[in-house]
Amino acid sequence: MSEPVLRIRDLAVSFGGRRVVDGVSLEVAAGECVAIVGESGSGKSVSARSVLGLAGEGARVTATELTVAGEPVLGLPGRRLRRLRGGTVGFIAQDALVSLDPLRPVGREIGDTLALHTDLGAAARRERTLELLRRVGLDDPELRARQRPGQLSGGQRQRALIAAGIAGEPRLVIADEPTTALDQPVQAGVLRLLGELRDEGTGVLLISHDLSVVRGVADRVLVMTDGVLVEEGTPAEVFEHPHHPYTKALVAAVPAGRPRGTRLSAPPTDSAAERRDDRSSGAGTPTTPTLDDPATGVLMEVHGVRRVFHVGARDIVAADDVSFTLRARRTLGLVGESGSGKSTTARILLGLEPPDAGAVTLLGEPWSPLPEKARRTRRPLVGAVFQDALSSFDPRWTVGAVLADALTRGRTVRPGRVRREITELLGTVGLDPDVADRRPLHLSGGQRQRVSIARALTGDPRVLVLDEPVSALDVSVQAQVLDLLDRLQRERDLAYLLITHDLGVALHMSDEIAVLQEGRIVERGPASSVFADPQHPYARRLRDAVRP
Amino acid sequence: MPGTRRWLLLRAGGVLFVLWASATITFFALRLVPGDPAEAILGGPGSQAGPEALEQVRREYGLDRPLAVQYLTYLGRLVSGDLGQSYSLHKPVATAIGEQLGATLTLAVCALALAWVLACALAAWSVRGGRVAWAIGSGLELVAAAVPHFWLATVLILLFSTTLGILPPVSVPGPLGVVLPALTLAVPLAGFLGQVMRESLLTAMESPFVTTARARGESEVRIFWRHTLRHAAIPAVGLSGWAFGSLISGAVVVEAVFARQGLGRSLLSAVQLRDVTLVTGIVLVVALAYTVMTLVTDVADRLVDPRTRAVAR
Amino acid sequence: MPSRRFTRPRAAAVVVAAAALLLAACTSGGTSPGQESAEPVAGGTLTYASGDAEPSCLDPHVGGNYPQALIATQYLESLVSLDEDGEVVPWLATEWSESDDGMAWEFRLRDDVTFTDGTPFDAEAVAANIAHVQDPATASSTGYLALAKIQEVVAVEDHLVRLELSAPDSALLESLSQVWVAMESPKALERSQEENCAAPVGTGPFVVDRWDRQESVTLVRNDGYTSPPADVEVPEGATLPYLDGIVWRFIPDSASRYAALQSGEVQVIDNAQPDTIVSAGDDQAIVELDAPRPGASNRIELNSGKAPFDDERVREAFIRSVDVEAGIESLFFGTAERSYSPLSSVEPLGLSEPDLFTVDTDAAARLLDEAGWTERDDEGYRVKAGERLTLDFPVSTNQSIPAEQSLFEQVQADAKTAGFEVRLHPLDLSSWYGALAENDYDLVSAPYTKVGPDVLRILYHSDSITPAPSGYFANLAQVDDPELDDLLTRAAATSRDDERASLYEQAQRIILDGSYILPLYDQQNHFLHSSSVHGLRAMPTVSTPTFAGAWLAS
Amino acid sequence: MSGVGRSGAGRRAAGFRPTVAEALAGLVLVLLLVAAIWPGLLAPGDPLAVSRTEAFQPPSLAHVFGTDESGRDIWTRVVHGAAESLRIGALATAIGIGLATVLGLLAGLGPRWLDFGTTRLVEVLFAFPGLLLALLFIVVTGPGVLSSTIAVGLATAPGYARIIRSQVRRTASAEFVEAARVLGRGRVWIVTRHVLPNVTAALFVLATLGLGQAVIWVSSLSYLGLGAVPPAAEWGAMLAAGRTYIASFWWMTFFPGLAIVAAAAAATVLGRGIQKRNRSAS
Repeated sequence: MSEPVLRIRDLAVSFGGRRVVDGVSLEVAAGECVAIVGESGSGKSVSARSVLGLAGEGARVTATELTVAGEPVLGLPGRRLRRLRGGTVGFIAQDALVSLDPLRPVGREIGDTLALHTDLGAAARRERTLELLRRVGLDDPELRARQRPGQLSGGQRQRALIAAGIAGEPRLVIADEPTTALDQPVQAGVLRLLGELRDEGTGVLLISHDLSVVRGVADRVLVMTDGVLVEEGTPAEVFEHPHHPYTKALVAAVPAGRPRGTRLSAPPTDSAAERRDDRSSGAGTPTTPTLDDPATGVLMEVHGVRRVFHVGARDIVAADDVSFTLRARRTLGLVGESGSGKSTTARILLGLEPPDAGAVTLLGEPWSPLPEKARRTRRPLVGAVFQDALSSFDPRWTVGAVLADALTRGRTVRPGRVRREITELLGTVGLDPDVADRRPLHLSGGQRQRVSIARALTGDPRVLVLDEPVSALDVSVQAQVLDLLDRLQRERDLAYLLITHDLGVALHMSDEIAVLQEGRIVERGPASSVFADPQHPYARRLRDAVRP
Repeated sequence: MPGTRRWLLLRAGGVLFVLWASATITFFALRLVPGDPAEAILGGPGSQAGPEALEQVRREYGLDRPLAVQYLTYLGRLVSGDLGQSYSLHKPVATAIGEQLGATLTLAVCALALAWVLACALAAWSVRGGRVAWAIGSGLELVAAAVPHFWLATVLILLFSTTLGILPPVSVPGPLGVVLPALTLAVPLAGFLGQVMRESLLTAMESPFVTTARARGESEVRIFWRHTLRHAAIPAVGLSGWAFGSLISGAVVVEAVFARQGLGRSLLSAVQLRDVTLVTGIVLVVALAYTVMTLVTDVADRLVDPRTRAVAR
Repeated sequence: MPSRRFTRPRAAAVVVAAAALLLAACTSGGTSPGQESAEPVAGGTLTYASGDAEPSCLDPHVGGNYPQALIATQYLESLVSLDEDGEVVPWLATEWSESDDGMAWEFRLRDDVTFTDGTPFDAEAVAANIAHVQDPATASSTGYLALAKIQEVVAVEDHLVRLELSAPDSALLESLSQVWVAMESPKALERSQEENCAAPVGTGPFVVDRWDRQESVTLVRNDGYTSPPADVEVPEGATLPYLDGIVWRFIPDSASRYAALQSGEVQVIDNAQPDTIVSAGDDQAIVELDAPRPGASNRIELNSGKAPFDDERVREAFIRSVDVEAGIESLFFGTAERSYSPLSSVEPLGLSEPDLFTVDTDAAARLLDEAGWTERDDEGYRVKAGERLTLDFPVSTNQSIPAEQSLFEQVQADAKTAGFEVRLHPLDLSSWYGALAENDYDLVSAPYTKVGPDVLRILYHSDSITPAPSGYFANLAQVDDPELDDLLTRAAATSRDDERASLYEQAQRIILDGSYILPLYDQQNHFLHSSSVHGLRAMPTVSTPTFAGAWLAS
Repeated sequence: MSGVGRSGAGRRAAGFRPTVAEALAGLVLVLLLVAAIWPGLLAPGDPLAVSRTEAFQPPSLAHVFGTDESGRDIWTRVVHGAAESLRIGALATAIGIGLATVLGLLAGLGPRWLDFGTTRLVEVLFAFPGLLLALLFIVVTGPGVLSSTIAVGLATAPGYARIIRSQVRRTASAEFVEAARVLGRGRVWIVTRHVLPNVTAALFVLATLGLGQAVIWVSSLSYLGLGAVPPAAEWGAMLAAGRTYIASFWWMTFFPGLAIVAAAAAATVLGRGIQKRNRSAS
């Protein structure tokens, strides 16, 4: 096999003495796709970026060998390095919305690459730009070239970003979490595109935290944690027969395709990130599955709810004749792309948004629409867990203050008692009592989400509305949180409305799943069967996306 | 789009309201002040007006009628586009302002432009030069923003005229005369803009698209001019409307120091002479200019930041 | 009607005065030697920078203040003028005579003068001008007072005019010499006030060409100029003025003004600050022209109209306790001479009484005790019946230069040690007038420029206490003394010089002895000009510089 | 602020350790406070003591900052002026921000019509050149420290009002407010417990930034002869007074000017520091 486009030997990166990458060695051959899998803080991105000399401010990068297409990168003078960047090595970052200059048309961004690495004239550049856009599968390139990231859909702009990445006809493409911000169906498309690149002989170094993403495209998978590579092999090997415990945990943590009630999280000592987080134990073993009891009481009913927003001149239908029922110990998974009206539905359930038509009843009595005052007394019955936990806490309040506030809800309670209840509460969500004195800002993502769950539990709710409760979390942390939610549901007979764009999560957590598109429920049924034979084309697309 | 039309109507209504309110406020404010306009009309220092003269003047300018009547007649005239007769200049306010407006606008616009140039240049330089340059840059901005106009003006005169002798200390016809006054106004303003830009510059320079640009092989300089500067400019552009207003305030001082024509000076003397009609007239013009300026800023904002699509308010 | 017998016309004192240049030499303190020998050069445009407020009207008939006088001197001329010794000399009038009863004056006019708009200068013109000044619509104030006693103007012949008075006026000639009553083209006067304000038409050496507000007034040479005052001798073959024109700028900021002179942007500046005058002294390229204004001296008036200064002892105590001498010394760097007189040092009839103003804090303390201001409060101020000895001192920031304001601060400090609380109120002009009208002052300094000692009548005759409708009144010390009134009235009426002199002397003695005023110095009137400017001279009338004989060395 | 490095260092420095500049700024402010509260400690002399024989003396051991036209020691005056100037600055800012807060809250929390009305009012005030507002106010009330202070307060209020309004709007729509609503919290409670406190944080920053500006404003008024009443040792007044002599005696303006710049700069640095921390804390 020919000279690999990338060869790394004993790469080490440290920031001010703190070592984040240690002794990483890998090769990427032309026409090969190598994937590094790991969670945030594992050092995978830093390793990849140091290939471009972009490890970051104040990074010390050493390696016995670090060559791109035979050319050593380390100590390369600025100009040469810049020719390498974008020329020999293309870079594709995550979330084009921010990775492309939001103020400039995507065409310009591609044109810049061309201007830097080709000697094409302006006219020729324009031509090439359109070609590239066509190449990455964008319809109507002339229009797209003139549009800005904000005006493109997630998939479109990610494709545009790729176009900009490959414009310099690089021999190696580094894709850092290229699909993370995208809805699953779109992800598939983008991954297919990367696959094509590889087939054309470009070397691809794919960075991702999501095993399911890697699976389809990668020829070889490297698992990374705490700055070291712990496992290497073909996807099949790594996923079917993981050797290293961390890999095991990681694989175990993937919710997709795991039956309802299966414990996902691994024992704490193995979990690299979020070590403090986990209090539960007994990994891997399937816990008792929920007994399917039809007699469980109906808690919340949604009847033909409709909500329309008037933005400027045009109307946006966020919810249209949405109806469903929430039962105790049952989870309804509400899935759909971003903008499909999931969150609006949640807000209506929470009584934050009045429906234009239809109604919501709680325990048989009207809940929404109602004047806020009439609702207030029964507010404790409905709890909410928000997607972005951090911004759902007043930045000036400590965790203790947040919980105390939620516990008392204006009633005057003896401080000692509040304190005790807080400790108790933190215990239930698996946090140390001392967390109470810290500010959310200084907690890890997982801890924050646990705190917001704790807040949701104050006042013994019957219904919890979970709006993307885990989408911001790493897979292993996500596993722990999901387990926690599962446990709580069974302990407290809670009814869940689980809103997520991640079908894997939905399938794992839900008894029933409703597929939402443009505000309408287009498909619904038992989690087990809903995707067996989807009727609606959109549902079908979703199904294809999650099929391993 | 109906939304837009409604917005435009509101906007226009707002402008009219602003004009009416500022005219009214000024009119009554100046009538509350001690000191008889008639006395002022009769020529200021060292002159004593005879009773007949004063009576005459009062009659001539309708100062003998009740205030309400004066106000209404004034408004009436205003609606018909007549700004009235200036007490102190013995000529129509419109003419008086017409003579001065150009100079002030020139000054303000030059200063605004200069301020932007200074701010951007400093930012560009300190972005390239690393931590030290950054420190120096922000230090300069701090000091610049904390210098009073009248003092700066004199220092600049001493430096450029008395010592170096390369620029005229007082305004002279032609572009050369604008330099020092504009500079005086620009420096503190540049300080402000710079500080605002620096804040958002930091954020911009940390945002992913900069990484993408680097990964594309762009040089830091190109990145600054093509990407980050524009982001950094957005909040500062939003300030330009306010900046224009502050420039008018500054003009009051600067025009006096550099003996430059302009509304600022007219304003000062008019206020001191209790020349109600003139002051009101100037206020109206400035208010108009300001509202127009904010409109321009909005447009500029849309140009710099296409994301602001939604119909405002 | 009884036919009046006219006395033999007094031989017009045609003084052959020194050439303009020589005059300049003796007036301008700093004129560098060797200049006299230089030959006048015709041509060139000179730039003058005034620190005074820009006049709102270039016609000094309207309103009538010093800034107007400054510029109007360049394009307007009066019937008579004064020479260096204060003697009245012919100008547009060649000779004149007063009737025995002093109730009428006859002026013989020059018949070879035309206004720059072509209108001939004649008796009708004089009549028109006086009428214009007296017309309330003109809103003249200074000129109006100057001509107050003129009742009727009769054009006896084309070039002989008779002024009939309501009462004898010994100050008439001096009044007429002032530029505030200078002659303008009757045709021009018929225009609207706006037009006439923008470009008055006279007979002077220059003509108003254009006026860019707050920028400059452009004056161009009057090619047909024929009428310099009699005391100016035009050198052989030369025709005045030498200059092609003057750009008259307004630069209120003293620092900028001086910088402009240094950088050669302008050639002449007025209102020069003391420190710049001094530094100009070391600068060969810059020359000073010091022309103290006539009329009253700069003085602090003590408001005798209300407590505490209604008590003469308190007034004297105040005067005795403040050391303005040292203040003037340090603040004015010796550019200002301390004055002890109510009148300017250029007034021949001025009376000076230095011993009345020697500092004597003990005496001051004694006087205050006598006046009952015995206690002192914790801040050290004197108190009487729980009342603190407080003096309000409104200061016009437009009229008092910084050095003067600093002087007042020092006065404040001195007075404090004596137990007076002086409260300085820096005010803009209108507020300042307001404060005076409200009688809200115990101390005030107000300049007053008028040719001749008759200014005393305006400033200290009890008539001047009763405020004009505007609230303004000239007698700010509120001196109300029948004897003084009588003296001043008689002085104004007499036509005998010696009697007039003695009357005014007695009057001034009363004012000084009564501790009504604290004289500071002459009204400062310092000009700085580039040494390339020659032949610059101040009019002996109201000390405004005239450029009729000025020229620029190439 | 000068400690802020390029990429991210600023954010990272947003731990609560002060940067070099902030430390310096703190020192300056401490000095100023000392000067304001116990001027005697730094300058035992009498700021008003006239000594004509010592007028216009350049900086020397006897007079570190030199003397002014009346032979008063400029160092002493600068020190004793601190109280006056800071009081002016603080008061003016307080007035400005106080006014602005009322307007801002009305606009930010009130119904649409109130918002519209208030915003218009603010716009009117904004359309006035700040200095004109000040001038008008002063000619009405007559010059003097107090009136020029209030004047400056008035003149600066509209600017603050805008910022506060947007701040209020932002906070009112924040997710943690929604969370509170889910807990069944009423409007009043949310405003008092969430909105106000969060806005106040921003206000504090505004205040520090405004303080320096206020001093400068007042000094400009003094230049126009409408500021502090003599012989008060107020920086602006000193600066304005000394300016006449700038060609001959530089120190008369330099040191008061220095004081103003130092105060303004220090305040700004601290303000930005706090701002930085607030942002990183929210």
